[in-house]
Amino acid sequence: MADLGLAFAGLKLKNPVMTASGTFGYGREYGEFFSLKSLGAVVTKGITLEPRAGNPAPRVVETPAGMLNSIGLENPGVDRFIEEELPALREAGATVIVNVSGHTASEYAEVAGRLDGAEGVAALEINVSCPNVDQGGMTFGVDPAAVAAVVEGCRRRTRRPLITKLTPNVTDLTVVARAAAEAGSDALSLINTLVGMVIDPATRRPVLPRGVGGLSGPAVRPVAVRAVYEVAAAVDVPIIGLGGVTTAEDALQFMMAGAAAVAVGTAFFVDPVAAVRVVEGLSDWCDRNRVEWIGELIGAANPGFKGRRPGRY
Amino acid sequence: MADLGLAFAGLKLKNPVMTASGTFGYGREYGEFFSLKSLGAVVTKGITLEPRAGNPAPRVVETPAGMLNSIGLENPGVDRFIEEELPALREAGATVIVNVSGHTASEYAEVAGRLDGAEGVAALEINVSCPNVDQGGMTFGVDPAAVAAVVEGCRRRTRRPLITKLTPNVTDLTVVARAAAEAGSDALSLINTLVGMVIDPATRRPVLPRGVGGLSGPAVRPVAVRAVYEVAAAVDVPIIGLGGVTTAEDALQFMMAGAAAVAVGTAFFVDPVAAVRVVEGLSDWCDRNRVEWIGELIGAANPGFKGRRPGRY
Amino acid sequence: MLSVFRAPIRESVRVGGGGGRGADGDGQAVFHRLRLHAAAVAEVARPGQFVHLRCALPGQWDPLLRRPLSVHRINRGRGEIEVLFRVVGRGTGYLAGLAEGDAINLIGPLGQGFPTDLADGETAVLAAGGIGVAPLVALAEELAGKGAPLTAAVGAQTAAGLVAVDELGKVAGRVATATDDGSSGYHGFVTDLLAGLLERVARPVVYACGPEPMLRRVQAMVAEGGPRVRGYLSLEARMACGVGACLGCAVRRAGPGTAYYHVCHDGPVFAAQEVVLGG
Amino acid sequence: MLSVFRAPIRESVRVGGGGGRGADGDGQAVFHRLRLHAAAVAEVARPGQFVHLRCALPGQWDPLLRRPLSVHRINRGRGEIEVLFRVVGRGTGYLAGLAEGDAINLIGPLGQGFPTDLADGETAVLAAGGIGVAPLVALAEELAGKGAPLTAAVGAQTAAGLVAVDELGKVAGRVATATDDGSSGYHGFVTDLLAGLLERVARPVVYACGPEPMLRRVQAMVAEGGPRVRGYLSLEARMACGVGACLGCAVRRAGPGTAYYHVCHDGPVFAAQEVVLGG
Ligand SMILES: Cc1cc2nc3c(=O)[nH]c(=O)nc-3n(C[C@H](O)[C@H](O)[C@H](O)COP(=O)(O)OP(=O)(O)OC[C@H]3O[C@@H](n4cnc5c(N)ncnc54)[C@H](O)[C@@H]3O)c2cc1C
Ligand SMILES: Cc1cc2nc3c(=O)[nH]c(=O)nc-3n(C[C@H](O)[C@H](O)[C@H](O)COP(=O)(O)OP(=O)(O)OC[C@H]3O[C@@H](n4cnc5c(N)ncnc54)[C@H](O)[C@@H]3O)c2cc1C
Ligand SMILES: Cc1cc2nc3c(=O)[nH]c(=O)nc-3n(C[C@H](O)[C@H](O)[C@H](O)COP(=O)(O)O)c2cc1C
Ligand SMILES: Cc1cc2nc3c(=O)[nH]c(=O)nc-3n(C[C@H](O)[C@H](O)[C@H](O)COP(=O)(O)O)c2cc1C
Ligand code: FES
Ligand code: FES
Repeated sequence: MADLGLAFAGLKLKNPVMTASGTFGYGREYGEFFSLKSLGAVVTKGITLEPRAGNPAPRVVETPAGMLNSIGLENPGVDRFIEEELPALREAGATVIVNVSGHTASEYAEVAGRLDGAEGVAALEINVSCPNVDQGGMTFGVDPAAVAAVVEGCRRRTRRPLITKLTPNVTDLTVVARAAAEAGSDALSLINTLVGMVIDPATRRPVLPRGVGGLSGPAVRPVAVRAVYEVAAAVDVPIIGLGGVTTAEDALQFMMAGAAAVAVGTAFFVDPVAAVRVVEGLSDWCDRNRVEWIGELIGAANPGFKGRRPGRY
Repeated sequence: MADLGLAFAGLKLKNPVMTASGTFGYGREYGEFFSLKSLGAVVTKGITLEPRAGNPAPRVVETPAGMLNSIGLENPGVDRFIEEELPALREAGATVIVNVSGHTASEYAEVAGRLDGAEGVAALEINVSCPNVDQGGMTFGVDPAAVAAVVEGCRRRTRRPLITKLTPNVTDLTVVARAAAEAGSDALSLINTLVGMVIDPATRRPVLPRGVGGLSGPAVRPVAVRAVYEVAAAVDVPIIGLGGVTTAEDALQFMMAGAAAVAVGTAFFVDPVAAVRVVEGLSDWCDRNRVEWIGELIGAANPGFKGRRPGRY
Repeated sequence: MLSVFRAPIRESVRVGGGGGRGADGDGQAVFHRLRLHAAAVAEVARPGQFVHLRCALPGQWDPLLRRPLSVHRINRGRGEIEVLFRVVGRGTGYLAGLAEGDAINLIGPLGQGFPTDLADGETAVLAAGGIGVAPLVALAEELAGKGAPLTAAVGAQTAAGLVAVDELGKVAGRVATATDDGSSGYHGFVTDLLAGLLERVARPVVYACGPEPMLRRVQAMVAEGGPRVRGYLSLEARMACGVGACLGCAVRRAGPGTAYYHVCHDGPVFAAQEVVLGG
Repeated sequence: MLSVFRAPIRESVRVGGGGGRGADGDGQAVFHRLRLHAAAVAEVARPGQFVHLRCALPGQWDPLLRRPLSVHRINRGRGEIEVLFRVVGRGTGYLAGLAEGDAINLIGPLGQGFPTDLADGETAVLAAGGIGVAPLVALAEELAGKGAPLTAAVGAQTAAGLVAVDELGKVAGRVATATDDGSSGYHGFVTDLLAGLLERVARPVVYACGPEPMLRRVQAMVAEGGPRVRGYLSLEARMACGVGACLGCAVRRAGPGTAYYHVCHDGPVFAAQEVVLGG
């Protein structure tokens, strides 16, 4: 049996398979299909300072080999999250990464600060794909300075490892990645969703009330693999690769491009046990290919790979 | 029978369905499946000043509901194109739009100049997705100033309508679109392919020899529709929408988002008569929905639509 | 623990409706019924719950998402469930193309079913619009099994859209029918029939499933009826996960402020006054 | 004018090979043969040409691209063609799952076939590696029909990989076989057998189809044979359009400078000296 364990960025993962934020709730629902302990980590739905109701319906629409979502960050707010959701996750034995969102840099920092005191939070994932209300509503994630400000703000308020989750909707991801790394981010997650739209010819309107939504699923995988490949050749911080991971082969693409770990998102909607199958598939693949430790594969397809190699679990 | 004819940007199209550059060769191959006269226009494979051999194999790889290509602009060069390919297209009665590529602004302009003298060229489509060798290899298309320079250079050398084909791999497409329009582009085509990568775990290398390739097909359609929607609310020049058009309903999404016409690309590989089916489907849809002239639908789903409405054919 | 099931198809039949497969150009609906072996689902399924079905071959990612279909009938003894659906698009088209011996990948039963405990003196009044009849057959069978008083009305646009009336009739007695075009039964809306039933029945418990305009009307009728009338609505929403994880299937909660229920998890059945339709 | 055909399946059979559907974990290959009604294709198809098959239901976009398969046999009288393929992935898996009565969407015949005009004194020498035998059966049948002298050798990794040897034998007489593991026939490569045949035959015309390493070896042997030996190779390449429009299926031309042929349009059959393999 191959060793799938990894240690990087202050995280210890029994295997490199996580859940993608927003596709796995707070672990309760899919926790009925498999034990949360079988995954490397559980990344929660995005948490904000105040509770958010989210967007009106419809919030999801299917696209070829993908989907758009416009959930609007529905969540109970950080305080109720800590009280009502975190204990169950902790008890289920999950390694918990909390996804953090906000509309101002100080909102991010405040959420990070409150989570710093909470027990059972292994790391924070900062989602910089929200509109920056202080700067006219462009998302933080397209502006390296804004990303750096958010990361620095969080860094001052927490000792936990910080992962910055980047949006792919930029001309040059490496610039934003460098800004996040230099501002103190311990790891990067990429990619978040692409911006997309579906129009219903019958109603002559976009299907989603806000027009655009976030594109995810197998359709975006080639874009995500390329993003990981490019960023892994530009920065040395560990990368969590995601975007359309459905099988172990997909996960291997990301790891060989340079990701230290992967996350499964939309694939849960197709197969509730997709992530478990990815873990099993990785183990089988390593055995068949005489790979003793999965860490050996990181960056294997990327001659420019700059990353520090993770340690063993 | 609904009227599908349109006139815009100095072009007269009997219907709003074109071919996407590079997916239709010079019209000969699919011309064996249907008459080129049945389409609004035929857009040729990209032409450069000198002949190009293109990239080594493999050049294509399938992805979920899409594909990557890395053809490398294989083409006979503008002079042989005019001599060997253009006459047949003219004789087939096609409305011909020539896609133009280059590595320097002056190469684009030179190709445009040579085509200006050629008979049977209805318009030029300037593909600014090539690496700009004068500026370190970033594609022209991500830099508004470089796009403007290419357009202005071509504008000086030709009286034909100029269409600028934009790449979606930028933070804000509207900035580039405005630059192209202000530099004298009569219309815009969007989108070109997204940059993507597929890695083969068995070989531990990217499948395409150059690593990345261009993602096209149904998978990218939501990104393309969004791009048209945004740009149509930012500039008033007519837009040709493309990216994953497979059916009349898809074409309607683009037109309702603000496109004056659409192009069918990757869908040809699935169904050689896809474009003809789109034309027929548009006609049926208009009849069923009592739309007398298809021009009425342009921008119908886009409250911010800024475009000048095309004229009748 | 929930599981992902591979349910072999025991029977696959086209039901009523017009010609051709898929929604026809002339708007004639086509309906299809599948009987599936899924003992673990049949064991625990309750009327009003749904199953979430994959509609592509393994390894194919288009269409990507599962499709929710109500549990139409439950046969615990044989370990079978049935689904009844209108063929509208690629997903239901795929399912209608399956034959006996094929299998479907499904998860379920999901969601909250209909509350079926009636107080003394209460009468169940079932109202279905079109394919909304699907969950009401399982409900009627359960209510009848409990000996609850029961009456039902089904409406559709045309006679061809009236399906499963016989199945319903077997347990509910006479089923009143209505069509928009008068081609069968009462000429008008099923809610007109419901209005009559609500007058005749002392303490009605309304169970309704159908298109949103119909459900809005039912909601108003239940509200107008005051404390004498209870009402439950089975809702539809675009879903991704089907289990409460993605928050995709929002429906507005009634009450001050903006808050949402999730149809797959809190529903699909809601008390009529709990939700704001079309919000 | 070319057309898109809907070809009904007349016969769908698994052929030889190991257990299970799809390439098994233990590397045992599974082969499948489909007999299709496609009169217009059968009418004009030539050995060495291929058909391009859609491998998804209408309206499904994954898998997206068509799959190229050689014309394995042609029956003009019955308006039928056969394809013979190894089940390796989603496309061939889909095709192998089809049954008599289903239909396939195909275009073809595409590409340039084998030149079959032999000069006096020339002998056709067919060499197949694995599933490379597929196009050679149609070729052998045509050559035999013309009364051309003919001999053949087929190789595979193991005995289970030797397919269609009987069909070939019916027209080519004795077929020499080779396996890498010696489990059937000669213990070694089919190119070793070919070397023997090239020595015994006065003016061989080699027709080869198989994996690239084999074709490279054949290419070298043809070159070494000098003007006495002609040779034709049937190549594979990743394809999108299949008709010459996308320029996706490049193979390097022999000669100075860099230039490419397109396998779908200029090939898939090339004279051995025309192409640079693995370039
Ligand atoms: C809880 C629940 C129970 C249902 N029970 C039944 C039933 O018993 N019988 C029946 O005929 N139909 C039922 N529906 C509706 C059924 O799910 C849709 O008709 C079906 O998803 C259409 O899929 P399609 O691919 O054929 O159509 P398409 O229009 O191609 O589907 C495209 C996408 O839209 C979604 N979608 C389309 N229509 C609906 C809809 N009405 N509700 C929700 N999502 C939709 C699909 O799931 C898919 O993601 C139910 C819906 C829900 C939410
Ligand atoms: C002209 C030509 C004739 C062929 N004739 C035959 C035949 O008669 N019998 C047979 O078994 N095989 C033949 N092949 C190979 C056959 O096309 C592939 O095995 C098949 O495409 C695999 O598809 P898949 O979806 O099962 O596999 P996957 O590996 O899932 O396919 C993924 C993608 O790669 C492409 N691909 C994979 N393998 C090959 C390959 N070897 N050659 C070209 N593209 C490939 C597929 O077309 C698809 O686009 C031929 C190939 C060509 C080019
Ligand atoms: C329904 C849904 C909700 C999501 N919510 C969040 C979120 O709250 N925070 C976040 O950082 N990403 C969110 N994402 C993005 C995913 O975490 C992931 O980056 C993206 O979906 C690509 O991965 P996938 O293709 O595997 O789904 C969401 C995605 C989906 C589909
Ligand atoms: C094989 C292939 C070759 C292409 N070559 C060109 C080209 O030469 N010039 C160009 O502007 N776009 C080229 N494109 C991009 C297409 O014109 C189109 O913008 C893109 O494929 C999206 O449309 P689609 O999804 O309908 O294919 C090419 C695309 C493909 C698939
Ligand atoms: S469909 Fe995901 S929460 Fe209901
Ligand atoms: S596959 Fe398109 S040119 Fe050969």
